Amino acid sequence: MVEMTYLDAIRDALRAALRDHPEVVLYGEDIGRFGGAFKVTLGFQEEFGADRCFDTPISESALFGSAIGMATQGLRPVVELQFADFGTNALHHLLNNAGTHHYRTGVPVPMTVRAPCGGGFGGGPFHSEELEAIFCHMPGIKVVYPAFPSDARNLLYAAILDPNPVVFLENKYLYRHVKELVPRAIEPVRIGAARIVRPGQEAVVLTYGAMVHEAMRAATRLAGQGYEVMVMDLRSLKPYDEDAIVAAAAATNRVLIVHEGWRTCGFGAELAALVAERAFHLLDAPVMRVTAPDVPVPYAPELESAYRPNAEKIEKALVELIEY
Amino acid sequence: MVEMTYLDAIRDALRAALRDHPEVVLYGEDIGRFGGAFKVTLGFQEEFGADRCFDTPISESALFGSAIGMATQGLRPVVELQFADFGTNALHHLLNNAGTHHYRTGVPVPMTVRAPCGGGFGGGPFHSEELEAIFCHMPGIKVVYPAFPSDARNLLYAAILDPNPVVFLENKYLYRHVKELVPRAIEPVRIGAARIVRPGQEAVVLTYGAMVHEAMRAATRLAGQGYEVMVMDLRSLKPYDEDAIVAAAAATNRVLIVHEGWRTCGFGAELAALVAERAFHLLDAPVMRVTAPDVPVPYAPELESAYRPNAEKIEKALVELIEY
Amino acid sequence: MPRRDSGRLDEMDVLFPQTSVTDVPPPEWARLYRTMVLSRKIEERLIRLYHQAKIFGGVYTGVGQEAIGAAATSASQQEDLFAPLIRNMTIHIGRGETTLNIFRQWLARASGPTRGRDGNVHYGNLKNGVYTMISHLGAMLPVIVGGVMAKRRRGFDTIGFGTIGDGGTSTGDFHEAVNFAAVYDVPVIFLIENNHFAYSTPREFQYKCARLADKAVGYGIEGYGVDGNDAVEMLLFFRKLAADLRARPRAVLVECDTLRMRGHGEHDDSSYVPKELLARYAARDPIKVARERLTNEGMLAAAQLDAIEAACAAEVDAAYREALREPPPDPATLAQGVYADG
Amino acid sequence: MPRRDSGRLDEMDVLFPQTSVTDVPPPEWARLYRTMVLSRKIEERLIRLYHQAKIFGGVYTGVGQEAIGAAATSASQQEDLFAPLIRNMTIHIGRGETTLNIFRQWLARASGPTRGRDGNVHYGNLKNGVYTMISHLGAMLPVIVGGVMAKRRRGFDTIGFGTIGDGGTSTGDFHEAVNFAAVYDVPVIFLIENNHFAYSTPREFQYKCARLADKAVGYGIEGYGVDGNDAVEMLLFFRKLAADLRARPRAVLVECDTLRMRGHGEHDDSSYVPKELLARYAARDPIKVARERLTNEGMLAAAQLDAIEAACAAEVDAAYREALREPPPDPATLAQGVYADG
Ligand SMILES: Cc1ncc(C[n+]2csc(CCOP(=O)(O)OP(=O)(O)O)c2C)c(N)n1
Ligand SMILES: Cc1ncc(C[n+]2csc(CCOP(=O)(O)OP(=O)(O)O)c2C)c(N)n1
Ligand SMILES: [Mg+2]
Ligand SMILES: [Mg+2]
Repeated sequence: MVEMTYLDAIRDALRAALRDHPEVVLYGEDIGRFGGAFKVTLGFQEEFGADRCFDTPISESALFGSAIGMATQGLRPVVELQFADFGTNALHHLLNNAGTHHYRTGVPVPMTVRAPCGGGFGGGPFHSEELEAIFCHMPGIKVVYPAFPSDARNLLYAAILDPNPVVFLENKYLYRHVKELVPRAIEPVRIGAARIVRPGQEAVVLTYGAMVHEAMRAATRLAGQGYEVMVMDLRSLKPYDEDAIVAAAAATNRVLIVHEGWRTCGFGAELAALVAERAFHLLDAPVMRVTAPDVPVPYAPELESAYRPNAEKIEKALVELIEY
Repeated sequence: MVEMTYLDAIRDALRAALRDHPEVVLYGEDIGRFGGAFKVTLGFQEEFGADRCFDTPISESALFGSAIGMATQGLRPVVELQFADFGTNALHHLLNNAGTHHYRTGVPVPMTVRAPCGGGFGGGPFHSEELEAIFCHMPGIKVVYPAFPSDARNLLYAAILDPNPVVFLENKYLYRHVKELVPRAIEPVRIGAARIVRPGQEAVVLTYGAMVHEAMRAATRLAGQGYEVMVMDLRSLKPYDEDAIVAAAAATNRVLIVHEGWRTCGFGAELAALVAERAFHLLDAPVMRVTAPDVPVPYAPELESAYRPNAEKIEKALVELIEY
Repeated sequence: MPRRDSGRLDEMDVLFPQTSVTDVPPPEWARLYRTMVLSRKIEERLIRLYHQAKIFGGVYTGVGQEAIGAAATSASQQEDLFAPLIRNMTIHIGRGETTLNIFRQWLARASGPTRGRDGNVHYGNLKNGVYTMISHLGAMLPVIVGGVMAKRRRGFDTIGFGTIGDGGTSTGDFHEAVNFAAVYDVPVIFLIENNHFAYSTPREFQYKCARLADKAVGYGIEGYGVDGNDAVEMLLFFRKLAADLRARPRAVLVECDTLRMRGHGEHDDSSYVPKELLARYAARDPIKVARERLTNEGMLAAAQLDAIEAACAAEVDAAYREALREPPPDPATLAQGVYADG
Repeated sequence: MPRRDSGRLDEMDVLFPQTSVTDVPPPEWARLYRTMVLSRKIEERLIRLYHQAKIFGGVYTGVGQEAIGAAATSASQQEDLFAPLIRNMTIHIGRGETTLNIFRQWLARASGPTRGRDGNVHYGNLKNGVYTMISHLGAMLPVIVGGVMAKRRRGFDTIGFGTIGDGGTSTGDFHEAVNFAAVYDVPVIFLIENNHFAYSTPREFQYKCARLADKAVGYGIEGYGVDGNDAVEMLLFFRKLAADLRARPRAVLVECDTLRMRGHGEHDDSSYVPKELLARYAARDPIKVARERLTNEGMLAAAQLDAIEAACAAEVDAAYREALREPPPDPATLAQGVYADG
């Protein structure tokens, strides 16, 4: 076992993919000699050569488009967005081309987009966005969003080997805030499986990304008050683990959904809709959501902490839900 | 009263806005002398001059970006996307700039984006998309989607006069398929109000756009079988009419959500989440959704009719819901 | 706005030695001619089908622009890549797509290249090195850049041809793709088919430079202007250019002067196109120009060209009828293949 | 990759008559100098605050690039518009933003231009004709094009200045905006601040043309190259250019050669920037260059410049202290103002 941060884990998965699979190439803005804005790819250009890890002009459309071109010609490109926010410059490539290519032509598009997202560090409105709901709306795209180093490593490796376009969401706040002991070898995982990261029967929190840790904190506090709350880390958002969610609803009869992104048409709405449709008869209380409000991510720490869901807000909602 | 198609109504609202408000300008690809791909602006360049209705290069980013620039300098630009699908080339402008500008600077951005959307005419994957869920996820943006000529006219006029960026979704299938007698004068309307277009107490269909007409057809058939189903046309998607929806759920205890767009993270998920949260105790059956599947919009008529929700599919779901 | 006529740039003659039609053997000229004629005949049939309401949706053709794709594909090699757009029937034909498959596509048959999932012009065949376009103009250009990078990394001596209209040059994707290819010396020929109009929009509302080939300077690459209605001249040019790019990989821009001879699609009467302009280009119809040159310059006899035309006509009739008899897609397959693994 | 040095284009001298420093009265030179010095001192303070961990998030400065915005704003008129980016403190100062407001912004005070909602470089003031940037590079360029179109339609004799980095020229938005302005003759000066790097990426991985001003040809507009470290020369140039654009509205590209003298942000030690390069530009520090020219050419005495510097230093100290005392935004206001009507 080795101890790794979330960021180490991402780096480790990339390095393993580069080592194991000659068809893997990495590119993006400043990821070459500089190692990327977050230093995830530091040293790769030296280790693997400039044709497998290289810098690009500031051209998100060219990044996505060329990755589609490569992925359909035998490579497995992994492109890094400097921030997920800049992906909005070129969503037409993901929605219309990457996501439809196999359906239209029968030719798969094994590309991975790494999208650092989330706030909590003073990034302001254009460096903190959570865009999973937009990616998840696109047919033909898979979306994963790990919360732990082990999952980050396994899921990124799986994403790279997946025959489909995968958006790999990585939470910037977690980069250096979570550590975990992980086995030396990367484990093959199935994209699409949720995980119960804390058992409990009073209620379940369905969540992912940085909010898994906030939910865990809330659950720990509530345990002190005698409430045992289940926390489910979805890990994969598209496909998401419908059966595990329904089973959790059945086991707890109370569902709280938590995410860091905006409320209206957020991914939590999809989860609530699933529960309302498939677990309706299992519920003892309304499905509740703790999310960011429909507000641009504010910069000032006072505003951002009011904006961002956290353990306190989750705890409050859980109490309300349990006592409904 | 005059009879108008949906397309006539849009044209009428634009003409009225141009007449009444010198600060209104229209631009987009081919909308000048040619009158636009759907001939909505036919004759406007002659009537109002080439500085108020003009063609642009094929540059969706420049379209959106320049509209933000104009709207913050005293004009009310109305830009036409040739097809909503092409808006995905430049979503960063809507999400990041138009939608955040008032919040960040206090300066409003009164711009309108006209986005022809929807399928049913052999447009294939890139000329049939329904992207309301993506637009509705953006803080600071309003989204309207009329189903009838009267609403199209009133809401477009209201959108143009709104101090916020408004995405006006217009359904291409409805352009020439619906007609209505409307009063000569445009009525001021509040963006955000739903409308019950058919009363009923067995269940309510929450819908909008072309699907309102399919839901009406389904409701008419079911009336023949003795079921009276309410049909609610949301008209505005952001903001949407929470109270009317909850009231409808209270009145019928059964909710079916119908839309033409994709299921996962579609706008219907948001509606289901709202109902699951605010109307939980009012329901006698699960909240159900009839939507397009998570599949690129297919071209062949056989596939497209399997893809697109219609009266039959709605009727079937309603029966299931009512008999739950 | 006055606009200098596009013409061949001086550098072209400097870069490449003069070649003559005799450098290319007659069978290749026959293939070039066939590509154009077959495409024209297919599209004429499609136009008829449209007006008979036998096609779901619109019909978009490359009538009058056949020379460009015909010349480019004739100059290409097996492992090269193409990213065609809506006016590029000759790219599909020139890269070996069958007439039958083309009618299957337009008639949305289950057997067609997109199995009815996509329509009309949106098809390709990566086995022939031809990408399937999406509608978003410009978006296929970074795709072909990436495709060429990948194939070259895998050891092929691939070059790419990406087409774009005068209108499409206004898109951000055009810019990002050309710049990206320029920086990494990716051998892609960006083929600008300047047919004077983007839908209804005349080119003075699309760009202000004298010639679109002038954009090359700003990317630090070479830009050439060619007569897009002269397939013979273009074939000679593309052969030299392609050989040169294989020897010294790099991106280049080529602007082909031509005119769209029909509406944007068949729904469009294109009354906004001046009659004199149409007449001028009609007189230089690419099939006519090729026919004249090939016979006058002694490459092929008129009878040989007539035989090609007759064969093409028969092929179109047969293929169309066969496609008509084939079944449409089964609605039960609607959700199949959205993902590669499910 | 060898690259020709940027230099002023020949056409510039043809287009505009020679001017000399004496055409501009001393108070304007003093203002130009103050803009640069005040900006530098504000940014030096911000850098210190960053390293004292008193700033939430990053610090990005325009140290070494002050001449560009100072000259451009000095040449501008009341109704002109600016779209600054992260290196453009001198645009804010030059257009009248107060030092107090700038510290309010950086310290995220409720009283600041974005009321704590946006951070660091993301502020502006439309009352001064200055847009508030979003981070997405290139995206402010179509915005300023639209802004200028609107103001001109409303009867103002507005011209616009939109800045963009060498890296930003690779974005689709840059292309679409310049082309759009070119087609409609919108008088916007696209100011390319070529500071050799985009974050860590040297310019040979960003573009391949000899000079970025060469891109102008492809848009059918004029392109100029200027010494971006010589505020005096640039002020003379921009005055002439601005007057010319008012007389004959049109888009132009101006490439300013300069160097980023610090990291991309203060978190970045920029060890990838060659020392010799830094030394070469340090020797031509824009404040130093202006000081030398203004004193040598008899416009302002050294004592006058010293007095400006002392005043700026005092202003920074006072403003910083005042901003520090002001309250942060009230979390209860979080959701206020997302919409203009609610
Ligand atoms: C990004 C984008 N915006 C708008 C359209 C709609 N559209 C389809 S074809 C066309 C005109 C294309 O003109 P041009 O590039 O000159 O090609 P041509 O049709 O003349 O061959 C337009 C505006 C599109 N396909 N893509
Ligand atoms: C569209 C987009 N992609 C990526 C980024 C991340 N980013 C911020 S600054 C920067 C480098 C900018 O370089 P340049 O344009 O030369 O400006 P400079 O910082 O040198 O002034 C990058 C890549 C961004 N802001 N916008
Ligand atoms: Mg054209
Ligand atoms: Mg730079």
